[in-house]
Order: sequence, then structure tokens, then C-alpha cells
Amino acid sequence: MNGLIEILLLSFLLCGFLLANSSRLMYCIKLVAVQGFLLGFLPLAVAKVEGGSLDWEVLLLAMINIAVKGAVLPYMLQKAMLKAGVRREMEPLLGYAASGLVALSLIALSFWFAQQLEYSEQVVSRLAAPVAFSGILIGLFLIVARRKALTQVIGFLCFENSIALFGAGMMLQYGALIELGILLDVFVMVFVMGIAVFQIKQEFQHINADLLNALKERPGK
Amino acid sequence: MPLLLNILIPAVFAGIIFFLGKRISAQQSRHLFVLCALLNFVSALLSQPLFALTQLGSWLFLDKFSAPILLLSASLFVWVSIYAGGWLQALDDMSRRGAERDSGFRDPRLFPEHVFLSCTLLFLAAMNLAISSANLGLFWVAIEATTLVSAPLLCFQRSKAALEAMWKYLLICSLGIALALLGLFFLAIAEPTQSGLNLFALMEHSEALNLQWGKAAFILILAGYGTKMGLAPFHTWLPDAYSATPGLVSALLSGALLNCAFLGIFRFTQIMPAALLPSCRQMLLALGFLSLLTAAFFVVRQQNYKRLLGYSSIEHMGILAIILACSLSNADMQRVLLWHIIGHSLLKVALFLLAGNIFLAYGTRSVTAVKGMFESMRWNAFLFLLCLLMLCGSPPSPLFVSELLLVFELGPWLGAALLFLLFMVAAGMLHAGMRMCMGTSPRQESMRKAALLAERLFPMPAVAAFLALSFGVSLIFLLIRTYTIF
Amino acid sequence: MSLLLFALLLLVFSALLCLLLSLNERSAGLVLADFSFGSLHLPVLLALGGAVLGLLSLLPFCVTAIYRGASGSYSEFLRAWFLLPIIFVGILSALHSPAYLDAGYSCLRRGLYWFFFNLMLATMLLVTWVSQPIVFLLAWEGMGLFSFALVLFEYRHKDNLRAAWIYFLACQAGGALLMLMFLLRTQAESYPLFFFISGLLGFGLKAGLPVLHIWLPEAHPVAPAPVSALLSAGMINLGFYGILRWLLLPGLVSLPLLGYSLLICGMLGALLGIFFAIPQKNLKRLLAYSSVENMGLIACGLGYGFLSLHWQRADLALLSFAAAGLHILGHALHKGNLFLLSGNVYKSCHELSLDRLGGLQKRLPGSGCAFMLSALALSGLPPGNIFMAEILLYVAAARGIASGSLLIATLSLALFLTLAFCGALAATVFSKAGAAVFLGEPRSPAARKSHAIPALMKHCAFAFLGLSLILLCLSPFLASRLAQVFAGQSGLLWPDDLLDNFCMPAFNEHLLNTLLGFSLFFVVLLFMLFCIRRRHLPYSRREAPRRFTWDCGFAQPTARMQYTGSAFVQPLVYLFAPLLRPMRNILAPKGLFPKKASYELSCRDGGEQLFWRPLMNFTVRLAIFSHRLQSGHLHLYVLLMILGLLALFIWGFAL
Amino acid sequence: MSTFIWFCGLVLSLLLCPLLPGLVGKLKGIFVGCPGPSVWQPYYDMLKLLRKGSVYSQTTTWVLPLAPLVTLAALLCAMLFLPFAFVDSPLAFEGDVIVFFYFLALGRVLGVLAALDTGSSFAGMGASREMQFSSLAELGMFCILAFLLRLSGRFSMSGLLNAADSSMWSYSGTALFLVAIAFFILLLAENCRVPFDDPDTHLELTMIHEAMVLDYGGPDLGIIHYAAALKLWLFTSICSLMIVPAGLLSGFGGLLVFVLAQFLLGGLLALVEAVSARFRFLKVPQFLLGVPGLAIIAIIMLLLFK
Repeated sequence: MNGLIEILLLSFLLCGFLLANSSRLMYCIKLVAVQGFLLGFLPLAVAKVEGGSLDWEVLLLAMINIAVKGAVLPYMLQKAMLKAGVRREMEPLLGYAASGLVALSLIALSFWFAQQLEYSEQVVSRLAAPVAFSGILIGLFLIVARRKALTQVIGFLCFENSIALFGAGMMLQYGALIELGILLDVFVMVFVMGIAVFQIKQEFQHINADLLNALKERPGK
Repeated sequence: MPLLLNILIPAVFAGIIFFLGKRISAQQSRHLFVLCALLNFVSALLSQPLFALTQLGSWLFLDKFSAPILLLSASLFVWVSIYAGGWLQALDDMSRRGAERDSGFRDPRLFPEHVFLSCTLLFLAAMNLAISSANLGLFWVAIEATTLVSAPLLCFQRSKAALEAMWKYLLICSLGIALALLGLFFLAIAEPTQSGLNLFALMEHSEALNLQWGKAAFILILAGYGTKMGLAPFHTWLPDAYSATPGLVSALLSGALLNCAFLGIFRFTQIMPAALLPSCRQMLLALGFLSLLTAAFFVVRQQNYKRLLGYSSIEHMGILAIILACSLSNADMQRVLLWHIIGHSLLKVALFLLAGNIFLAYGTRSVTAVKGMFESMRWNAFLFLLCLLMLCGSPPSPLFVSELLLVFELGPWLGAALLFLLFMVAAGMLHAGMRMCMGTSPRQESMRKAALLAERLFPMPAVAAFLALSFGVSLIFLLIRTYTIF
Repeated sequence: MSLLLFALLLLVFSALLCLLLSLNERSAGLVLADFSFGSLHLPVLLALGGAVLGLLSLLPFCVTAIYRGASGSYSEFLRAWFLLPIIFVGILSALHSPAYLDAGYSCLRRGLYWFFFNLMLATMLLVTWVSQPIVFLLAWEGMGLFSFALVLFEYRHKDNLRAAWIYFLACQAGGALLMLMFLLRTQAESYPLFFFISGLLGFGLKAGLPVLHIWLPEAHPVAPAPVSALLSAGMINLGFYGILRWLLLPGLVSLPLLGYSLLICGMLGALLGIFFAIPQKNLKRLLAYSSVENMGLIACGLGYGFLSLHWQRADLALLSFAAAGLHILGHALHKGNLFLLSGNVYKSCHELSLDRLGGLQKRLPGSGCAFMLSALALSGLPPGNIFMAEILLYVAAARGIASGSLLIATLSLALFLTLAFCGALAATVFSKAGAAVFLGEPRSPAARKSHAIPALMKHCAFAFLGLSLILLCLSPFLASRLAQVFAGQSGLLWPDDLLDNFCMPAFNEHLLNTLLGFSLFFVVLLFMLFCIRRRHLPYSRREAPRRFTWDCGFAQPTARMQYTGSAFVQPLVYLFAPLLRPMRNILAPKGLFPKKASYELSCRDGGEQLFWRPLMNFTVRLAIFSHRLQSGHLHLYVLLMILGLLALFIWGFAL
Repeated sequence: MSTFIWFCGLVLSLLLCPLLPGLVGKLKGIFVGCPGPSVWQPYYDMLKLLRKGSVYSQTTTWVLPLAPLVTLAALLCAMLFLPFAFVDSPLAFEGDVIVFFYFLALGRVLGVLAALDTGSSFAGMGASREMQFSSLAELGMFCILAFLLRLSGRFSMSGLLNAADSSMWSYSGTALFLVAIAFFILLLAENCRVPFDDPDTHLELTMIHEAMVLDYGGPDLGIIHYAAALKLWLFTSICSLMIVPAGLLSGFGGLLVFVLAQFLLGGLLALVEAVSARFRFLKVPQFLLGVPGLAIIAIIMLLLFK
């Protein structure tokens, strides 16, 4: 059954990689939804592998996770996209071919970096850390290399998901309340970002983040 | 028990104002807002360690360091709430007059006033939660909540710049805080006994921490909360955010929120094992001096006085980091840390409220466009210059005492570098301040009426400045009596 | 201690009371007296009384401390010596202020003026009195702040901004350097040189040593006259007080180090000060540069004294310390007098540019005479106090030349020639100032329409002259006290082995007594000649007829034909052009009937042009270049964050 | 006995000083080939002027009438320090050299102020040139003093000048000779003799000292002429005392030698004036800056080779 967790992690990694290459926003939102779903499903898989002691708390948290990250957030992003009237990330700051290469190198970098760290024994699998780091780096790459504000929100969401994956992968116990708090924060954060994108569309008639550069140092005489 | 009240009162009032907003008049919601601020101040006073139980289970507690900060942010909130009354009234008149003049007039406010008030109260609740949380995870959730709630405050006044400022603030701060979350996970891994993120447990097992994960965790926490606090390479959102928001919001942000972010780093240094302390000290010193350097260079020939105050916040957060680095080796520097925080917050609130007055009178934020403030708004100009002087660390201000003790702690070479950078910042800020105050003011009629209105809003910053002055003078007497270091 | 407390309380309370009273218009308007004092309002009277009483109460302490001389403690004597100028100039500036501030100032601004004036006096007293480092630092910064507020007093003129800002920078830098000095004082064993340099620079900024002097000529023309009198007569001496009080750490600061640095700075400062005083067009700026020159001469005196102690020539040391001490007091009195008189000139015709004044002797006879007398004294001519001080230094240098080794002879020769050349140029500068302002015909409508000034302003000047006369008579007595104390204290700096076989010779007052005798003889001779000329020559009893200036028969001489101040020094400015680097902006006359043509020659301060201006431009360019970092693009911000994080990781793990 | 001789020297100087310009004028006339004014002409001028009334300009204040008196009083005071007839003056004390030269400076400054007081352009021109040349000359003067000080070791007027006994000439003769030349140039500059300023010209643009006294008349002018003559006498006496070795003759012989040396120098002065013409004003500073150069060379020779 160890294979199930490996499959989950690998598909998470694949979603991340595809995110870096896709230009259609709708497709990116779907990928992020899949990532959320996989992330929610991981604790259940781990509990099944560990020995079936499935107490209700872990189950409830997994359900909420899947519901929020798998369904509610993507729906909200889709509505924001429709209102923003933006279909595709036209010409990103870094071309798609180049961003593909960059994503691959980031994944290689995170695998090298994961090797350096020594682990305690109760890790889900050796793959967890590298996948999480590659997700983080790709998330950051999306924020830096994409023009549209909505893509930046998606990049930010991928970044959050991979951090949560790292937490889940490392079997960390920091109390259900904190877990719930983090989930709530991420949900409200993306919700506020969606409203912000809508307001920016209303005000600027475009949502290119790189054109938002009015606030800068006026060169003094 | 009062600890829980601290968080519940603002939250409940926020709910009341949010839901009853449409039914009760704007005036009543403002009164409720001020009432909640006073109640919160009273509960903060009650929850001081010397009065009541300071601990509530394993979640909330107030120790010698965070109690004054709680009281400070509560008192700041009282000033800001009273100032907000006058300011929102001014906005109301402006929008009503605008609406009468021409129908196509867009309301200067992005969303209704009561939403703004409830967001501010939620912001207060989140801040109180952050200050009094004993669990690092809970602290992270509270800080994340402050970012979420303060984002709409930034863009309350409808303008392109406000939206852009809000977007940058939102994205960069949430990124930073996410890094802090990763840092927390690293800490959880480094901590062998899986005892959750409770502060007291972590303090006991601090020696057993895994060094490699611990150092990585510290770096991420430094980056994460450093972004929220405005330390050097992560400071980029701060000047842009401050230059586009109303004086009220930036006063809250810089007066109270920066201190909470600093509290995060402070808590983390408390649980660091002895082996990691030297490297932590070096990193804090490096970031501190880098912030001072950026502030020094960006303050020279600064064209916008709100950004000027933003960079002075960056400078003072840099100084806080340096004092923290020194307090790792010598414990009684924590008192100096507290003095610096209190002094800086009081002065920064006074200055931002004054900046708001100046914007109200002159309508522009450029240093070159504002001229002859001594002539047009005499008392505001005098106070503005006095607060700038005190912010640069001249004697009557508490910052002079903390900088003096810091220089004596740092030793000759670092002390000389610190003094030089402080000198550069003082030069840049005073140049801008004096350029605005001197000369003859433009003679328009509208400006004269606005200047009179600004003069009426003078008492609030005056109270804050007076408190800072008296705090400084008492510190100086303390310094003369106790310190015989030379 | 209680004496100081009483003075401080009096000053601070009078300041606060004056500010509070002048807040509400009614009580401020209560005019008590309206005669020669100018209209004296209640708050002003309170503040004035507080200042005068506070300062007077310290006078007995100073007199007793100076009288006791070497028998009393060194710091006691030093404190008394540097308090004297503050007391005298402070009282007379306070008396001069109500008349000076009389015209268009609202009562609130008058209240603010007195508030800062009294607090500045209080902090000056505190600086000279206190011996605890923290309180000294606070008093020093407080003095800087209050004087900054007073320099900022005329805030309406936009060009005062630059002057006030440079003054603020000087105070702030001075405070920072002194903070560093006190830090190093605690651990001075490891960094003796660093300690000395930071101390010398910190106090040198206030005393106006060569390159650190640029705030003086900026701040003085801007500040009100009584304040600039107090600044230049009372405050810049405190730079030397600081050096003598805090830098003389036995075993740490060696005599040659102290001596050479002070002597060289002094000579440079004296020459630079007087060179840049020559082309000045503004009266107060000219006086400020002459202060720089005099501070240079005082530094020479001190430096030469320390050096001669190092060469074990105690007689030279006594002479040069006496010279420096007398110079401080003499300069304070006369320079304070000149600044108050420039205030009189400004009050009567609102004009300070030398090329537009002239002929004021007829309208301000009293001020004219006082100005001439003080100017002659300040340029070191015989009957004055400065001459008494300078001749002691001359004799010390002469003894060095006559009997010293090669090194001592060359240094003494350099000092000898510096004194001579500065004396000659000072005479030129002050004759230019005196003649341009008071003699000849009024050169501009402002000078023509100059109106009379309240009598008190003139009496202050006469009071100054009286005080300097008293000082002149007491100079032998003061010089001997001064020499013993200074030499005794700096004797502590000797290596221990030397101390025992050396006894301090008594200071012979023979020189100064004979000089007083000769001055008296000169005055009596002058009076006899005057009587002969006035009474016993034929035709002398009739009133001489008054006609046009003969001027080789030119029928209608006009005021524009006169030699202006800058024309008077034009040959010298051309001779020293490579140093002064005069800048000409010429509006050439165009066409047959040119409407407008102008020729304007001005000299920028050397220290500022060569050192500070390029440094300032470089930092500003660097700053503006670095502003590009904040480009406004969100992506670059995030990239910067990531790079910062990467750098931290690399530093944390790789290094 | 020696103080009586010194007093005779003093009285003689006071009486004979106008004779020197008269002698110079006479000799210049002879060199030029015309009989020249009588030797006693200066006396006649002064007596005539003392009997006249004076007219003052409206622009002048108390400075104009006071200046000649102060100049004369300063010169009389300064005279007391000179060792007439090679006898140390009874009033000599250490440092009286400075008093001597600063009294001279006081007289000069008052003269300049009086010139500017009249408000005439020529007087201003004369005053500005006077101030420029005198500040450079003062520098040269103090270099010469430093040399004499190093030579004699005593810092009083009498000590400086009487140190040059015959043995001195043998081992530092060249340096002393250089200093004598330098002092002679200074003498010409300070007393407005030809190479620097023409005393008897009437072209306003060329004269310096004369331009400053344009507006004087009657007794003031007389006093000024007398003071100028006295100043010339003092400078020539310094020059002669410096050159002639002190121990040659004692008592009245010294007095005789002193007066003879004065007149010899007057002759030399007349020779120089007859031969050379006035320098261009821009050339004068370079020439005057040569004087300290000479003196410093002499000092270096003294310091290194002694």
C-alpha cells in the first residue's frame, strides 16, 4: 500500500509541473483543485497504511480539507476569472517553454536539497519532502513569472498546498485547532484575493500585476 | 479570564456593527466603535500580570514583555478611534457635497463605513490574540488573520494607488507569513518530543532541539515575520503601502502591527538552544544594519512625506533587530527593547496622524509641494518638527536613551557604524521636515479653511507626542540614577 | 551646587512662564514699560528678569574660583573661566533682545524666542557645570537643539533653510561623535587614538576648527543678533572647554599628540578663517569668519602650550596658556559687542550687506564709536585685550625661535608668521567692515532711510566696552592665575618619571604691567596732542567750515563714487585668487543703451567647496541611484524577497 | 651717562627727522641736474601749515580729525623703544618689538579709516592699496625680526639691533647682508618711496599715501607730514643700527656715527629714487613677497650653518 502514497505524491508533483506550463487559466484552476483533493486524501491514505486506527478527528479534517481546497476555492476562483473576463495568460514574463525548463530544474534542485536534510524515522515516505519543496518553488516561480493577478493567486495557492503537504508528509501533530486555523486562514486569504482581483478589474480595466507600478520612488532632482 | 475578553469584545462589537450597520446611523456606529476601544483598553489594563491571572490554559498568556505591548496597542487604538470619528465625518461631508454638486460623483469610499469599522475591530481582536498567544501555531494564525483583515482597510479610500498598495501588501505579506508557516513545520520536526507548538514546552526542550532544522526554522521565521515587520530585503511593500493609505490606517499598521510581528521573532529567540545563539545574533545584526542602510539611503531626497515615515519605520525595526541581537548575550537589554518599542509606536502614531492633517490641509503628499507650514498651520508644524526630532533620537525622546545604551552595548566599531547611519537618517528626515515647515505658505482660500480644520484635529497627535515626551524624560531620569556604566 | 540649581530653576521657570503667558493674547499685550527698553511686555519682562538674575547669581562663584586660581580644583577654575563669557554676553544679549525683537513679531513668537533663549542659557550653564558624562551629553544635545530652534527663528525666508539644516547637521554629528567618545572613554586602553580623534572632532565641530567650521558662517547671519552674539561669544568656546575638561586623560592622551593636532588645526583655522573673511559681503558672515580665525588662534595657544610642556619648556607653556585664556575672554566680549552692533545696524535699516550700507555714523553715533573701538581691539591693535593675549603668544614663539632646537624653532617660526599675517589681514577685514558700514555716504536708499534705535541697544555696547576695559586692567592678575592652572593640569599628562624633578616657575607679570603702563602713556599723549591741536594752534578755536569732499576738485561727488567694501579688498582677493576662487556672474550690457548690467563677485567657503560639497553630491547621487531598487514592480519585490531568503540560507548553512 | 646720550639721540631725532626728506629732495634734484628744493623746505611747509585753518568735508565724522593725532602719538610711543646712538633704551622690555610694530599698524589703520571716511574714490583707492601692500610688508617684516631674534637671542628692540657687533659680521655676514637688503626694500614700501609709491606726484591714480591724505588741510596736514618724516627717520635708524656694529664708538661718538649713518642712508635713498621709476601696481605684490623669501633664506642659513 506504500505504493498508494507514492502515487499520491507523484501526481501532486505532476500537477505542480503542469501548472508551470499551462496557459489556460481554467486548466490551472482545475489542476489546483486536483492538488487540493490529493492533499486532503493523503492523511486518510497514511492512516489506512499505518494500521487502520481511523479516529473521527482525522477523518473530519480530511473531509473539510477536500471540501475547501478541492471544491470551494476553485469554484470561487472560476467565478473571479469569469468576472475578470480573462481566459488565458497571454504573454507571460517568461515563455512557457522556458518556464517548463525552469520547473524541471526547480524540481531537481528540491530533490538535491531534500537529500541534504537528515530525517527522523516517522516520515511518510522519502518522496514527501522533495515533492513539497518542488511545489513551493513552483508556486514562487508562478508568482514571479506570470503577468496576470489571477495566476499569481493560483501560484500562491499551489505554494500553500505544498506547505500543507510538507506538514502532512512529515506526520506532524500540532493540534486540530491549529490545523483548522491554518485552513480557515488560507481560505479567507484566497477569498480576499479573489475580491481584490475583481476590484482591480473594476478600477484598472485589466489585471496585469506588472502594470500596477504607480507607487514607486519618484527620482528626486 | 480578561485575556479571553480582550479578543471577544472587539470581535463581538465587530459583529454588531457589521450586521446592524445599515439600520443604525453612522454617528451611532462611531460611538459604538469608540466604546469598544475604551472597553478593550479597560480589559487590557485588567489583564496586566500584576492584576489578574495571566495564564489561560496552554493557549493564552501574558509575560513581562508582551503585557506592555498589549496595553500600548490598546491605548493607540483609543486615540485612533477618537481621531477616526473626526476623519470619517470629514469624508461624509466630502461625499455629500460631491454628490450634491454632480450626479456622476463616485463615493470616495470603496465600501460602506460600518464595514470599515468592523474590519478595524476584527484587526484589533486578531492583534490581541497574537500578542497574548502562548502557542506559536496560534500566533501564526492570528498574524495571518491581521493581514487578511487589514487588507480591506488599506483600500477604503477609492483610488488606483490604494488598490495597488493593497494588492502588494496582501501578496507579499501572505507570502512572507506562509514562509513563517514552513518555519513552524521545520521547528516541529526539529523538536523530538512531538509536544506540539506550545511555548512553555518548547522552552523546556530547547536544548534537545535538532540544530540543523532549528537553524533553518529560525531563518524562515526571520524571513516570514521580517516581511511583516519590514526588515531589509523584505521591506519593499511597506513604503508603497504607507504612501497610499489614509493616516489613520498607517498609524495603526506601524504603531501596533509591526510590534506584534517583532514579538514573533522575539518568542522564537526565546526557544533557541544555546548552540544556535551566535549565528542567530549575527543574522539579526546583519538584517538590522541592512535595514538601517536602506532606510538611510532611501530617506535622502525623499519626495513623499508618508514614504519618509515608512522608511523611518524600517529604520526603527532595524534598530529593534540589533537590540534583540544584543539582548541574546546580555539579558537586561530586553528593557531597552521595550522602551524602544513604546517610544517608537507613540511617536509614529503622532506623526502619521499629523501626516493625515497635513494631507487634509495641503491635499498633496509631495515634500516639495508643501511649503510654509509654520505660517499656515502653526501648531501642527511645530509638533511635526518636534516629533521628527524625537524620532531621530534627540534627547527629550525615549529613543535617545535606547540608542545611547545600544551604542554602549555594541562597542566601538559597530557603535560608530550605527551612529553614522542614524546621522544620515536624521539628516534626510529633517531636511524634508524643515523644507515643509519653512518659507511662505500658498495663499488660497480653500487651503486656509482646510488648515483651520487640520488645526482642530491637532489635540490627538499632541497627546501621543506629549506621552512620548514624558516617557522619554522619565527614562532620562532613570538613566541618570541607575546607569553608572561610565 | 545649590547655586547652579537656583540659576537653572530661575531660567527654566521664567522660560516656561513666559511661554504660557504669551500663549493668551491678553496678558501678552500688557505693556509695562515703553521707554528706552522698547515696549516691554509682561512675559518678556519675566523672562528677561529670570535670565539676568539667574546669570548674575553665578558671578560670585566665578570670581571666587578665579581668585583662588591654582589653589582651588582645576575643574572648578575651568568652569568659572568658561562661565564668565556666558554670563557677561548672556546678560547683555538678554538686555538687547527686547529692543531687537520689538517691531513686527507677534507676542507668541516673542514668547517662543524667550522660551528657547532662556533654555539655551540653562543648558550652557549645565554643560560647563556638570561632571557626569550622561548629563553632559544631554546638556550638549539640548544646547544644540535650543540654539537650532533659535537659528530657525526667521522661518519665513526660504534660504534660511539651508543654513538651519547645516547647523542641525553640525549639532547632530557633534552629539554622535561625543557619544562615541564617551563610549571609548570607558574602554580607552584598547583604542586611545580612536578616542582622541572622536573627541577632537566632536568638540572641534562646536569650536570651529578648520574644515568643521562651515556651520558658523551659515548659522550666524540667519540667527537674530542677540542669539548669534551668544552663539559666537559663549557657545563656541565650550568646544575648548570640552577638550580641556574631557580629553586630558593621563596616560592615554600624550602631550605631543594633543599639542601637534591643536597647533596645526589652529594655524590652518586662523589662516583659512581670515582669508575667507576678506571677500565676505554680509556683515555677520564676516564676523563669523573672524570668529573662526580667533578660535584658530586660541587653538594655536593651547597647542603650543601642550607642545612646550612636552619640550619641558614650562615658561613657554605658561605664556601660551595665559595667551589662550585671555584670548577666549577678550574675543568673547568684543565679538559679542560686534554682533549686537550688527543687530543695531539691522534694526535701523534692515540691511546687512556691506556694499549697500555706509554713513551710519551720523545716524547711530554711539554704535559707530563702539563698533570702531571693538573692531580695532579685535584686529589686535595695541590698547585692546586681544593684543594683550597675542603679545604673550608672540613672546612665547620668540623665545622658541631664539633658543629652541631646529624643530622647535621651525614650529615657533611658523606660529610667529601665522600670528603676524593674521594680525595684518584682520586689520584689513575690520577696517573694511567698519568703514563700509559707518563711514562715508549711505550707498543705498535703505541706508539713507535708517532710523534711530532704542537707546538700550547702544548702552549694551558701551557696557561691553566697560567690561573689556575692566578685563584689560585685570589681565596681569588673570593671566598668572590662568597660566598656573592650565599648565598644572596638563602637567598630569607627563610620563611619571618626569613629574618629580620639575617645578612650575611663577608666571612673571612684568610684561603685562609694562604694557598697561604704555597704553596709559599712549592715551595721555594722545589727549595732550588733542588739546594742543584743539586749543593752542591758531584758528583752532573757530568751528571749521564744512564743504564738499575736495577729491581733487570734482564738483558733485555722489555716494556711488565711493570705494565699496568689496572694492577695498579687491586687490587682496585677486592676489589670493587660487585659494579664494572668486566666482563672477556678469550680466554684460547689451545694445547702445543697455537697460540692465550687473557684475557680482562671490567667494564660496573653501572648506565647503573642496570637501563637504563633493561628499554631499556623491551621497545624494548614490541615494537617488539606489531609489531604483524600489521600482514599484511587484515581481521584482518578490524576487528580492526570494534572493534575500536564499542569501540567508547560504549564509546559515554554507559558510 | 649712557641714558643721557640716548635721550640726546631721542631729542635729536625729533628735531632732525624732517631734515631727511629735505635732504633726499635736495639730492634728487642734484642728481637730476636742477638745484632742487632747499634742505629746510619741509620745516617751512610744516610751520606754514600749522598756522593755517582747516576745512572738513560734510561726510566726515570724528575719525578724520583724530587720525593724524593717533598716528603721531603712536609713532612717539614706538620711538621710545629704539636704541638711539647704540645705547640700549631704558624703557626696553621683552616683547617691545611687537608693541613697536603694532603701534605703527594702529597709525596706519586709523589713516586708512580716515581716508575711507572722506568718501572720495581716490582716497578709497589709496587706502585699499595701502592695506594690501602693508599686510604683505608686515609678513616680510616679521620674517626679518625672526632672523634678528635668532641671531641675537634677545626679543627687545634694543637687544635685536645692538647684537650686531663686529664679530657677528664675520661668521654670519652674508645672512645679515641679505636681511639688510630685505629691510631696505621694506623701508621703501612702508614709507611710500619711489619704487612703490611716488611721494611728490600729483597724478591721483598713481599715488597711495598721498591719495589717503587728499582731504586734509592746515595743521592736520602738517602733523601728517611730520609723522611721515618721523616714520621715515625711525625706519632708517633701524636700518643703520642693524648694519653698523654696535661696539665701534661709545658715548657722543656713537651719536655722531648714528646721525652720519642716517644721512648716508638718506643719500642712498635719494640715489635709488633718482635711478628707478615706480613699479606697476600688479608687480608690487610679487616684489614684496620676495622680502620674506630673502629673510627665510637668511634664517635657513643661520639655522643650518651656525
